[in-house]
Amino acid sequence: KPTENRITDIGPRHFWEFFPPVIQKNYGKWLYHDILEPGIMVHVSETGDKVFTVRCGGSRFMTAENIREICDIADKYCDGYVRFTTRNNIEFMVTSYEKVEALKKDLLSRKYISGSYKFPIGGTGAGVTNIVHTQGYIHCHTPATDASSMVKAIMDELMDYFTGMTLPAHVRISVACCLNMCGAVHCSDIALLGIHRKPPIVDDNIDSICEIPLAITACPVGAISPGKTEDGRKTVKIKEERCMFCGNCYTMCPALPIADKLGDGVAVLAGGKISNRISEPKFSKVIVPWLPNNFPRFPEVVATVKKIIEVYAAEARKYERIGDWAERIGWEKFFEKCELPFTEHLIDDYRLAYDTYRTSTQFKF
Amino acid sequence: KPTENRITDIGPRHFWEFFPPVIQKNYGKWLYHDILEPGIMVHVSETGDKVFTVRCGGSRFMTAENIREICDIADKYCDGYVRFTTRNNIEFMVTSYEKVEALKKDLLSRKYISGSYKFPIGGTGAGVTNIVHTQGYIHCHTPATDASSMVKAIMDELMDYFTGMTLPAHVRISVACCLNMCGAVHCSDIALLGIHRKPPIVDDNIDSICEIPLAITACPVGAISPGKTEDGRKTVKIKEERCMFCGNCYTMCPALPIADKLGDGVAVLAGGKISNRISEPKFSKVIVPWLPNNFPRFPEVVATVKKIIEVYAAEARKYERIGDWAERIGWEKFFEKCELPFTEHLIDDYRLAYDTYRTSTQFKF
Amino acid sequence: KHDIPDLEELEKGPWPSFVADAKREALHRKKLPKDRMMIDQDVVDDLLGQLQLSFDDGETHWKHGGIVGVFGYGGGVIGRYSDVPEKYPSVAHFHTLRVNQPASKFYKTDFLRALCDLWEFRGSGMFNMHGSTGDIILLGTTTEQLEPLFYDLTHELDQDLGGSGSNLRTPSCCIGKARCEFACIDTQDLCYELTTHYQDELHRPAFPYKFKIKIDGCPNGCVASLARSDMALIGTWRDDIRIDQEAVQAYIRGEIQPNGGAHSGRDWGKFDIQKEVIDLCPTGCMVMEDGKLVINNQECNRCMHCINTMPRALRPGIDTGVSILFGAKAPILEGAQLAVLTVPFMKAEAPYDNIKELLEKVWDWWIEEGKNRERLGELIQRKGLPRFLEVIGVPAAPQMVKMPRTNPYIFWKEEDVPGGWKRDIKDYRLRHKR
Amino acid sequence: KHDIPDLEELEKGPWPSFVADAKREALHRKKLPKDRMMIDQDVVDDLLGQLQLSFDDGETHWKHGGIVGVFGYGGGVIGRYSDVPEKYPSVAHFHTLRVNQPASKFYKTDFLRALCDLWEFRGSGMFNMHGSTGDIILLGTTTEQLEPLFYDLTHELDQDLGGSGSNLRTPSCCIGKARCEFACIDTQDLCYELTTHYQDELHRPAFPYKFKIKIDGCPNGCVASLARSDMALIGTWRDDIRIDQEAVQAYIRGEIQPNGGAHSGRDWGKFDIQKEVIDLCPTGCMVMEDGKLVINNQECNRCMHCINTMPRALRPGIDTGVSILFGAKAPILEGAQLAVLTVPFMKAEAPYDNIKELLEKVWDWWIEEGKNRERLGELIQRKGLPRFLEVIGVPAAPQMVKMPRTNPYIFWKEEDVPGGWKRDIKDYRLRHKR
Ligand code: SRM
Ligand code: SRM
Ligand code: SRM
Ligand code: SRM
Ligand code: SF4
Ligand code: SF4
Ligand code: SF4
Ligand code: SF4
Ligand code: SF4
Ligand code: SF4
Ligand code: SF4
Ligand code: SF4
Repeated sequence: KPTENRITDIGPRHFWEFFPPVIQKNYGKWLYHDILEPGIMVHVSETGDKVFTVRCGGSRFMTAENIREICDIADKYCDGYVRFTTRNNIEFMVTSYEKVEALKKDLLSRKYISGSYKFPIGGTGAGVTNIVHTQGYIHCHTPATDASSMVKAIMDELMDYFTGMTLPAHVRISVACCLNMCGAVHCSDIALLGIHRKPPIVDDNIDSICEIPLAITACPVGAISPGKTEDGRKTVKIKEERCMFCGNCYTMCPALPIADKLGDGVAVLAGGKISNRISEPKFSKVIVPWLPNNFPRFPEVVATVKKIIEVYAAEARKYERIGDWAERIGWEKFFEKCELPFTEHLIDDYRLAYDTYRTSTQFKF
Repeated sequence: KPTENRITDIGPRHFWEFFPPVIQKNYGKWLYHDILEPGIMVHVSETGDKVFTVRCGGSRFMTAENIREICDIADKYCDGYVRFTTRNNIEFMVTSYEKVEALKKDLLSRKYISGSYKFPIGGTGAGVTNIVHTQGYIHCHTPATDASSMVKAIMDELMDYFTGMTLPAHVRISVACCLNMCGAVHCSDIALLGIHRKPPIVDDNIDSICEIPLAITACPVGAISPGKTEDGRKTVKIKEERCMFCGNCYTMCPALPIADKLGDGVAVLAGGKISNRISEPKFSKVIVPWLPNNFPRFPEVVATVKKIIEVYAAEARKYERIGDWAERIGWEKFFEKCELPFTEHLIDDYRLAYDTYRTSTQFKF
Repeated sequence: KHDIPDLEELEKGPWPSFVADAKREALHRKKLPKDRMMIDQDVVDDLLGQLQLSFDDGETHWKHGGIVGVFGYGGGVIGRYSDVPEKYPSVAHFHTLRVNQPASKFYKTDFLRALCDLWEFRGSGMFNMHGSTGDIILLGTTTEQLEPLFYDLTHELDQDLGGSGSNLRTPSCCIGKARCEFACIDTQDLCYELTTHYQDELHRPAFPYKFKIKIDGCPNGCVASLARSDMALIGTWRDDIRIDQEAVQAYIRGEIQPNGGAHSGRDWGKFDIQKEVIDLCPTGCMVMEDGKLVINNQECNRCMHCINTMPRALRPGIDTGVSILFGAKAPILEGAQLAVLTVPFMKAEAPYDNIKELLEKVWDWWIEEGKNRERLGELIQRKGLPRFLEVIGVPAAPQMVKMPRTNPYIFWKEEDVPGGWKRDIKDYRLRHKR
Repeated sequence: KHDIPDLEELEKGPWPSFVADAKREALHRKKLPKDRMMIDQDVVDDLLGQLQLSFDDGETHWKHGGIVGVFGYGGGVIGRYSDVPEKYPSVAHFHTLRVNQPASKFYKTDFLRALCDLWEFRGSGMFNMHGSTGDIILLGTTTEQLEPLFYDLTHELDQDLGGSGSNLRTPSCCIGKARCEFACIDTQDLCYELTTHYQDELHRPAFPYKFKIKIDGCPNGCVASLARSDMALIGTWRDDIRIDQEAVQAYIRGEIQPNGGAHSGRDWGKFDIQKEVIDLCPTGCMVMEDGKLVINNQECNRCMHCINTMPRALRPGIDTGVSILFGAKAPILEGAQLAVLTVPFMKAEAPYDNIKELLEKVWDWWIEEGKNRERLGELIQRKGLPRFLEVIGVPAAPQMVKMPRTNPYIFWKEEDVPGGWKRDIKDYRLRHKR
């Protein structure tokens, strides 16, 4: 009887019990850090203690077997402690440099039979770290693209940037599979976003599947209105030319499916950031309105991401994030240099659009 | 019979016939200019010709007698030509420096018996030039303050800035007597704006005075709705807590007077600009939500304007407009340095408000 | 005539006093023979009196206008009546006329004198020189004088009225080539041409609301077109800034005052080209190389700063034209707007057919789609810039925005999407069970 | 089990392959005794199969969730059903559980192993480590397993679920003082305290929509609170940056790598403090004076750049606390929002009563005024920041805005205005004739 003897509202485990001794001892006492090589950091405490961190990339989709392997490594080198970062990397911490070498060797030796690394080391400093992403076709009902596969395809191509620190600044990439944007896609250096381009279909049986008034109010642009079917049952009508394909109606009502093989695809955004360093946090901007869902390797998406990073690497100044670089040179130059076409889709026409329009003669030819 | 022999649609006189010969001859050939002293410029043409301009302030409200006096001067020194600038200054042009001296002496010698100059010389370069303003109580039906008197009061105090070029950059002041903003108040270094603070009164006879549906749709925030008077006639109701005192209903319907002695007053805006020089054109910001209509000399308004200019003069960099300076130091420092209180009224809550909110931790204490 | 203590206070102080001026005119009118005045002699006194009363009450004493005008014109006259006519009878009717100023406001005195005489004869003798839109404003006359005034203006002064109401308003322009070395275009000519070409639009309201055109010769914006006109035409160039290296050196050596002496009222120290020009260039596209000033014109956004600072050394390019921006306006209703860059560059040569063609497309759309009292800028906001570009046939360019959109709410069209929008729920359900 | 050519393609390439991992798990499950698995053995195969089908169809094959969960909780479980259950029967039901991660995601392996065992026993054995909000995501089980899972989690692992639905979501935080020298506050402690203090809000939906809390130790924002949380708590300081002038010199001499070596993958030349730090400081508040680095802390906006670049020489101040920002969110419905600075500074010391008090005021208002599915940020936008400040009792400060309002549409209140709002049209008409 699982509902007997219930324990509820106990919250998560207390963080302190999961801290390795060196972290407990030096909590709040860290003085500085150094990145010894890509993926390997040392933090030095005022007590004189040091902690060495080896950061590994991972696909955050992960099986029990994988986690057990991580545990094996942690048991072997780290007294049974391990951590995950806010971008789904895995961090192994040791207290002496000697252990780092052994750990590193071990990690890099672990590969799948198909050849991919299990624990590539990197993701620190001025490079590309792990991609924050969402569920996609693996678990969600609203995606316009898949996430895990796209992430794999991109990271395979960007491996050198993950294992190197050769860029002008951090480049943070995120993937979200629909406009709900379960990753922080809206403030990423580069973001890939699944988007729909066809208005929802109305299921004949909508009246039995969901609350019609809820479906109607779900639409932020009022494109949905009540209607009647030929046989006189309640249904809804979609003003298709008003629809902006946000999918919120489908979120509220399963009788309005919106996904479509030919319609769905990927928008590319760029130039967002979160840190307050030098410039203020800012939104990513849509720079490619749509690329096809070319499963499983999304060559068009990968090429676009790569191109941006390469141009950025060549042109930006040290410490300059992608968005800061684009603003300095001007977005018109960004499109020129990245060889991206500019179309009307990229000009805002939503609620705060006016503030994005150029109201000066200051532009570059 | 004035409607006989009608001549219509002839437009204005052709500009060419009003150009002095030196202007005609050198049209499009000017090479450079120099401001010889405040209010006095020379423009040099590629033909070698020079034109000397003496710029005089004036109240743009002007009588026939005044214009005749201007004509006398123009006849005497300028072969009968004169011009007005886009900011209502008067420009006398001569072709030799000798004439400048005589003209200058003459102009400065002309005063009203009450002592004010008729033709103060100045308004060039990095100073304060004439105030662009509107009708106010002299001719308009919607003002929340008067314009001509306020301009006189301010310019009396800023005379040294008009006749000098001691500021870091241009300071352009504008006055508009209501939210219609018939001056370019919204993009001025300093702007004074008449504002109402009481919702309109509804005239009992509104149904006979204006079209009620028009009055209702006039309100941008939907504060007006249809109603009935006690004796059953059509009227309107005002949701007072929704009103933002824009006065548009009164513009559309005389039965909704909004002016009020205690409610009306002056908002001060600052930091706008129009030129594309260095920074983009930008809006002025409301920095004092309300000051009293203290006729005829508006001491509170004048003191605020002066304070801003003095702090600006002391602190800004060469070429830096007021808005650029405020942005460089941060608006929090602007308020601190200008000793202005910051109140909730200054935080935007209209349609594009969100873009003005700080979405970072970058601020100064 | 009236007791005007507050106004008399305004006679003091150095700045020209409109009260002192008005009093002089009042006096002058007293001396004028009655047959030289078709409206009340003491109109100036009464205006001052009513102004004092407005100060006392803290409220204006003008009533709503009512429709007055001249035959066949829908604008040019603003009706005005006093709400205290018993106290100030001579301003009981006090309509203004808007007289279309000559482009850039040069005058011959004979014209001005004739205008003064006419206006003293048929009106108050009081003016605004000039109104905010640019017109010569004749301040105050009676309804009966409107037609005769118009007759005299057109027949004797060869001069028309300007705009008011829901129509094209009097276009205006900066001084431009007449006396400014920065002018990239013929502002006066363009202004005159548009004004005369569109007389019908100017005089006969056919628009949803007012429409203003202003023309600046360069990005300095001396007629404020960017802030104050539904259509702003701003001179610019697309080739290279012309450099006279010798003059650059003269500036550096301190032989020429920077910025034409605009800052000479204060000691800013010796001119420092690095600090004052190169470092302030918003695009950072200038450097000194081997003692020569080098501009990377590809990166220049033509802000004018370097040219303003060293006018004898630097000049705009010679392949000139206009940037066209639409939709500036004051706050009513949706909030003030600056004009939106819509055509980054267009040549501007007489007879300006390309500009007229564009303008007419804009008007067509606005007339069709604009709501009553909706300014063009508000329509653009409501429909979105992409839609505006589409109807006027201008291709989208990154120059038109400060940044691309941040939201992913793209309004795709059916033709953008392979397979179209028509889908069958039955097909879908074949793949996906309910 | 299924033919998955596209997925097999994803086994190639250097980056860790989730397909390879999944296949390993599939194999492992085949070897597991049946009594060690309460759900289908080939759940992994079926998941991969359905994924391949989704690629083929270009459409997901998951249906809308439906309401599943554990007794007494309104969140923590996301229901999910396949729309092709006949093909992939073992993922016909495939619900996820959100397990509340420990603050900053340190683990002991015994905990992780126990979790793996439990999840392999009662679920698919597949995880997301971690979900975007921060939870450990257990990917896929059947409805029947939910209660037993919850029982085992709480009883054996001493571990609760996280949030989903219209409630408080699992708070999360950066690594902070555990291993970061920049941490101005105790991020883990604050995170844990808020999570446990608000268990009721976390498990029992009573809000208009979801509510997220994230805690960054400093303005670098490693947990992205500013972009992703309805309430962002960000560590900061209000005294002076601590400077070790000796270390500054060591950086200048090139003895210490700038930015902790973050740029060492490329030759950027010798470190130049002027170019790399002083000139990039957004407020320009640093200078070198007599070989000493001087910071005008009054002008510093604590952007972290100089500290990031020279961590051994510069440290945040010691009078620390939080800046609190509200209202970040993804685009649905009104567009994405960054969080709005609402409380520039507040101390953050256990038990954080000041923070809780503020948070509760915010919730009260949002619960009262928020529409269904209206995020706090949207409510703030709809009602305006001034109104928000008023209800939570925080005085307006210029720090809260990028700039003051540009429109003059001030919503005055009756008490602001002398004489009040009630006026009599008769009085008015005494002064002003109609
Ligand atoms: C481990 C982690 C925190 C955690 O709780 O897990 C972390 C750890 C550190 N961050 Fe971070 N950051 C982490 C996510 C972030 C994020 C969040 C994100 O990307 O989603 C940001 C905001 C990114 C953005 O602005 O878009 C972030 C922006 C920074 C910055 C500002 C960088 C900038 O140029 O704007 C610094 C400062 C620096 O790098 O010098 C920083 C600095 C650091 C330092 C140096 C702090 C320290 O002294 O230990 C740590 C190592 C940096 C490194 O990886 O090079 N961390 N850091 C996160 C690692 C993610 C990963 O696996 O790659
Ligand atoms: C005469 C006039 C044009 C006209 O058609 O009447 C004019 C004339 C000149 N302007 Fe202007 N500007 C005139 C109104 C404006 C305006 C409009 C306004 O203020 O409403 C602006 C935009 C102001 C703004 O940005 O808010 C304007 C922004 C400039 C600038 C940019 C200044 C800046 O720092 O942003 C320059 C460049 C400069 O001064 O070096 C300029 C430069 C000039 C030059 C130097 C052009 C030239 O080579 O002759 C002229 C003399 C400048 C002087 O007065 O110091 N003019 N100028 C206007 C005189 C108004 C007056 O009576 O004071
Ligand atoms: C006379 C003048 C002010 C002045 O003292 O110079 C003026 C006077 C009036 N304006 Fe204006 N506007 C005048 C230039 C402007 C300008 C400036 C400009 O044109 O550069 C603006 C701002 C730019 C713009 O158009 O947006 C301006 C924006 C308004 C507005 C608000 C329009 C808006 O879209 O926000 C109104 C309200 C309306 O149209 O109902 C308005 C309405 C009025 C009315 C007709 C009052 C009304 O509510 O109907 C005023 C008549 C006053 C009177 O009794 O004489 N006036 N008005 C200016 C015209 C003189 C001229 O022809 O030269
Ligand atoms: C699992 C997770 C994605 C992931 O792969 O990690 C997720 C998955 C879903 N999110 Fe999310 N969201 C997840 C983090 C986020 C985040 C990121 C964050 O929390 O930092 C965001 C953006 C931040 C925010 O809250 O604004 C996010 C913004 C949304 C939205 C849009 C909300 C908005 O106001 O714009 C929706 C739509 C909705 O609520 O109906 C949504 C809805 C959903 C639903 C429930 C789908 C739906 O339409 O109802 C997804 C269920 C997927 C599934 O089948 O498992 N999810 N969602 C993340 C939660 C894991 C965890 O607990 O750790
Ligand atoms: S982004 Fe959309 S499709 Fe992806 S997990 Fe979130 S809600 Fe689902
Ligand atoms: S997809 Fe969005 S815009 Fe289109 S009908 Fe649905 S809710 Fe409305
Ligand atoms: S600003 Fe207002 S009060 Fe002043 S003239 Fe224009 S409409 Fe009249
Ligand atoms: S003043 Fe403006 S907001 Fe107030 S009722 Fe009139 S139109 Fe509406
Ligand atoms: S706008 Fe340019 S061209 Fe026209 S007067 Fe001003 S500086 Fe000269
Ligand atoms: S015009 Fe402006 S942007 Fe161009 S070079 Fe000169 S200062 Fe730089
Ligand atoms: S947010 Fe600041 S305190 Fe937290 S991990 Fe990042 S750098 Fe350290
Ligand atoms: S923290 Fe940023 S603003 Fe402050 S001194 Fe350092 S670089 Fe300048």
